[in-house]
Amino acid sequence: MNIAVCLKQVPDTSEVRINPKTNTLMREGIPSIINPYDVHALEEALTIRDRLGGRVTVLTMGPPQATDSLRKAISYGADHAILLTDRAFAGSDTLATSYILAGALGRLMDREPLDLIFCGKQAIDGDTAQVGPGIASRLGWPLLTYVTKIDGIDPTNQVFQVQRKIEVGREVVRCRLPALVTVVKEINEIRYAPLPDLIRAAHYPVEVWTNADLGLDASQLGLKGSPTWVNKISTPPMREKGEVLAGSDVAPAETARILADKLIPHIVVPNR
Amino acid sequence: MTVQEPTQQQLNQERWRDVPLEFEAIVVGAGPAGLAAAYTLAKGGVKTLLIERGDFPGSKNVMGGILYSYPTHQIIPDFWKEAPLERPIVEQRAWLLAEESVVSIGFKDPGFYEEPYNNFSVFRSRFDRWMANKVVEAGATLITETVVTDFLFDERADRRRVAGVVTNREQGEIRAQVVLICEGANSILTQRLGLQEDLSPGDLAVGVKEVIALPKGAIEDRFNVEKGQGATIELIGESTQGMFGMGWIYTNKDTLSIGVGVMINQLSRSGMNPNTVLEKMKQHPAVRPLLAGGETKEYLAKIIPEGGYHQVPKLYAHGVLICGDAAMLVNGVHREGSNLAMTSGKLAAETVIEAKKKGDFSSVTLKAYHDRLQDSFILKDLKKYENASALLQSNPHFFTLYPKLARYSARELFTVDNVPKKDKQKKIWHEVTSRRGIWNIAGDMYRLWRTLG
Amino acid sequence: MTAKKKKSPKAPPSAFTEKTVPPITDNPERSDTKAHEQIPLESIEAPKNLPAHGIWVYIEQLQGEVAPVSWELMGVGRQLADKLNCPLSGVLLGHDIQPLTELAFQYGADTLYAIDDPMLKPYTNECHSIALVQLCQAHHPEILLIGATTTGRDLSGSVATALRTGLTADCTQLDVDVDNRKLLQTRPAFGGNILATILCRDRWPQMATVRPRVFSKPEKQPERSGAVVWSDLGLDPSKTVMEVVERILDERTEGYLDEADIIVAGGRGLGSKDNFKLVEKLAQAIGGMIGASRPAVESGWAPYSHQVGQTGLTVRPKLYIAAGISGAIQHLVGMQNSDVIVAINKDPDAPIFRVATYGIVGDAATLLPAITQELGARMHGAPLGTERQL
Amino acid sequence: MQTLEDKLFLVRFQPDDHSHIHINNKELCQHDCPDKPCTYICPAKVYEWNEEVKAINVGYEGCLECGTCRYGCPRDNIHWVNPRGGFGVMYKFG
Repeated sequence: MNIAVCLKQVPDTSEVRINPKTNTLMREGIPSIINPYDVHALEEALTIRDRLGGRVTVLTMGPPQATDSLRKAISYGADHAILLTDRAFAGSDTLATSYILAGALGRLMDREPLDLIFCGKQAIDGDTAQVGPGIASRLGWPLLTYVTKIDGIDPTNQVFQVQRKIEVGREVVRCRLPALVTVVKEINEIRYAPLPDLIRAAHYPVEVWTNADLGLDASQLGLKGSPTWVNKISTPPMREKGEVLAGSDVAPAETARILADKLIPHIVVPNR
Repeated sequence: MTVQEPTQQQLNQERWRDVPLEFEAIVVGAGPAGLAAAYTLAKGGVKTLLIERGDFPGSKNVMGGILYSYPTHQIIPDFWKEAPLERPIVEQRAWLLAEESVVSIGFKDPGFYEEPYNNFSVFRSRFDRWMANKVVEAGATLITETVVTDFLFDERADRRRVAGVVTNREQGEIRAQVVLICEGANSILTQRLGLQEDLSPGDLAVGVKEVIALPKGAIEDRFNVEKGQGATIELIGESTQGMFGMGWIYTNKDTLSIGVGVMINQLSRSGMNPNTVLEKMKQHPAVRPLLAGGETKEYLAKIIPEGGYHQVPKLYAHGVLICGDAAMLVNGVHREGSNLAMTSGKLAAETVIEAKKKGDFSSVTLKAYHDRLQDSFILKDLKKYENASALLQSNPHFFTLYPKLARYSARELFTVDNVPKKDKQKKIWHEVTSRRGIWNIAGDMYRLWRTLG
Repeated sequence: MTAKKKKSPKAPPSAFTEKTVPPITDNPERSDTKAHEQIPLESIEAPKNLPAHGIWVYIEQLQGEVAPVSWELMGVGRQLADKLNCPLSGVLLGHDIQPLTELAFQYGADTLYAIDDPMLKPYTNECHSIALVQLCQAHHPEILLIGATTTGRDLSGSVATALRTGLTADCTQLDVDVDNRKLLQTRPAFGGNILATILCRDRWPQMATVRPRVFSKPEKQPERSGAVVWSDLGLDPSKTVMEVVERILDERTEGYLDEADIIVAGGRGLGSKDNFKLVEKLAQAIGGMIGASRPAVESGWAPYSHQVGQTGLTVRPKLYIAAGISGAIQHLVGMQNSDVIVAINKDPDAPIFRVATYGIVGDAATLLPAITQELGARMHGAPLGTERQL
Repeated sequence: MQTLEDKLFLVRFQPDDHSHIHINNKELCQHDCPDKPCTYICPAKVYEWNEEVKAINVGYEGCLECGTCRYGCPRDNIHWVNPRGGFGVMYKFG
């Protein structure tokens, strides 16, 4: 089983806080990390490789600093890492990004066949969940999103079975290989990598591909190839100062009534 | 599954085929000592592995915030041309705080704003990350997120030699000819080797610090420096609520580093939280205006080895050397630590380079590290102040009474009230000697001079 | 390496089972075809220069039940259509969907585009994306709105890429610029700390997904009706590569805490494991899930999988009720982005009140039963504007 | 005055799912340590006396990893090790 994993290096948005005193966005020193969902995608790929053999190749599109994330992926145990970097790629939206990644995966497949491509379900900075489906669509591969478990893989007959999360529960889907899978965090627990993989990562020569290597249509890259653009940025309304409700545990029923008046507009039946 | 599964071990073996699991030197900890050591080793052609427990080098590192230029320049020449620095310091002040007042002395020299500079305010997290890149460029191998938990030993008939380290990861043993312990003030490994006896709370201070953001212009106005220049203030007396310790305020580019360190044993007795001590210092009338309108960005804590010369552990054994805070190399009187750490790392590395030439990493060869430290300013300075800590700790009036007397004296002298200056001097002298006997004061001064002079 | 640290509680072991995967049942010839040769999306030309017209809303249905978000979108779609002076249409894909068609008109559609085909019976990305792409190519909608459910997000990414158009996910506000007929798509970004308004240029349809309950559901108008435009799927069943084997419906309480809309969480201030049950009762009464602070989990009152905070999950529900939780920083970072926070605590200085929308100073153990009764009675006594779908 | 809570809110932590701090002997805290200095000397107030269970609660997630408790515990009753590599406090400034 040869598996590719698409990673994104993202700012750790969980570290973005609103300073409670000044109500300002705290952005200092926010580190770049591998998109957390992508780490689970990598873990799943590594698990399959460890069971069935083959190679795991990680790819990312980004500035040269994104090498850090690829090296980190190597330290988890990935076999090979490729950085897609080119000024022409900068400013790509999800449509252009999926074009570039699909192009790179196509080039990788010239070198070695791929059975599976793994992505995280979405990136925590954009939360779009579009690049995985976009790559599948571009490659013409079947797409399985929100996968919570891989039930089994039959490499001989090129079939595998997964469980995927849907709004009302989960569904079991059987699908032909090759396929593209996006995963949720519940799918696995991330390994604590053995030391030799960390040492290997320290000096690992990440392969770098530019558009000269990929030969993609320039009009479909970067800002030019991106139909969506951000027209305006605003800050969401600040949380209003809390309101202390009258009443207390001396008169629980009365307090409950006051609270219910406030809450009923917010309580809705789960949307399927 | 219908396919033949290669075992995971086979796959790993394949992947790890070219991974080196043996080094000539292992440096534990990417702080100032470890980075200086690893850099010097790598430059000296020693195959070096640097192991850091944080996410990146610097992520666990804390200091007051001053980096001395000369010792850093000794390791990485002209570092100021590319390192992430805050402000070159042109003025250093000392403040003696009493309840509401301050007696201030200072030294300002614009010459410090020129190469090679004297010192800089820095953030360890950023500086160390930069320096770690230099270490890697120099050829060392850096791994992060890995804790060294123990040592490997070679047991021979006559001796026990450190032969590598054990980490908390699978397959986590790595061998080396020599291990440099640069683990910092929490000297767990040093104690594990039995080189450091258990320290007492009287040997260590706890320092807490805040980084407070202010506009650049406000910093320059409030500290009376030119654009881009920096100033430091060390605060004693009321700043530590009468405890043995010191406060500090350093100017960064667009933040201030403000902190206070007090001895752990005194803090224990006081019943106070270190943050409370810091908050009280921040509220002092002399300090408060400097911080007004600022926004706190980070809160940090670290212990500072204050044991001085007497608490310096055995610095070497077969296959192992101790550097920096782990070796108690802090000059409490002059608030120096990182420069001692870096220089000790460098000297340790130089010792290892020589040992490699000799092919002997036994304590006989490694003792040269101790001798180098002895010949350097590091142990000379620590020796000079060997009794300072004990003196100051056993004489709390240095932190309580004398600041008050200084305030009283200064207030008398500076108050214009038509009292003849001669009378004022008499009055001051009378007040001072009534609060602490003349012979006691003389004794204090003599001991202080003997200890610090 | 943050990802590994924020790991999900009680995740199943990584390894998949050893069982051999049975072949995809109804399709014996499949074994010598390559999957990526099967799906014709790539061959589809984007309708770049054709005049696009009309607003479409994708009507998501599962086993004959329509996702409420579809009707919510019909409501906002109506407003946008009126502004742009264009028709509002629904798109309905599935099998035996005839009974649903009139609902689309009753909720505001002028036209309904529909494909009824056995291959569309269970949702699969494969067939539904082809179906939707075909309809878009045939009728050129100007704007296509899809609910940001798991299905909607699965579908929209494939369709937008196939049509080579822009897609904005998880919008929380929608408007149109009447002059240049642009859809103004506003969505949270950067962990919800900023709002970005996104436009799509020179490509159609302008596609957006919208989170459920951002817009309210319009009133049903039983008298409304309209024309259904039926199309054929025209796919060869033997060429599909995906098959839904089984669908397992969850009880709501066993869902994903980090995606729950309502969380009732308890802390050590409840005093005992028995009192923690009051939290469970309230959660049950209002259709929420149970959360817990670390001390409550450590005391064994709730399993670790329900722990909210730095060492547990980060949650962002519409409503978070914190009962007997003081609000240590470890807990606050895990729930501070909830839309509405109710804090019940004896200590008026508890930090939880700093992030609370509504604070009640009092004993949670005393107050919870009253709140459960009051909210339970009101919710089940009167409809809340949304039918229960399960 | 800025509270300690406010300040700790600014610090970046990546807590492990198990504590790196352990109290060796709870009895000692209860019976032989009237002052319980750990509850105030810790710069992050990680230690808190819980009167109900008569034991120290350790909020290890907020540990700044200074080590004050290691040396400040008068009964030498705190077993403190470095958190697992990659976990614990991560300073932005340092």
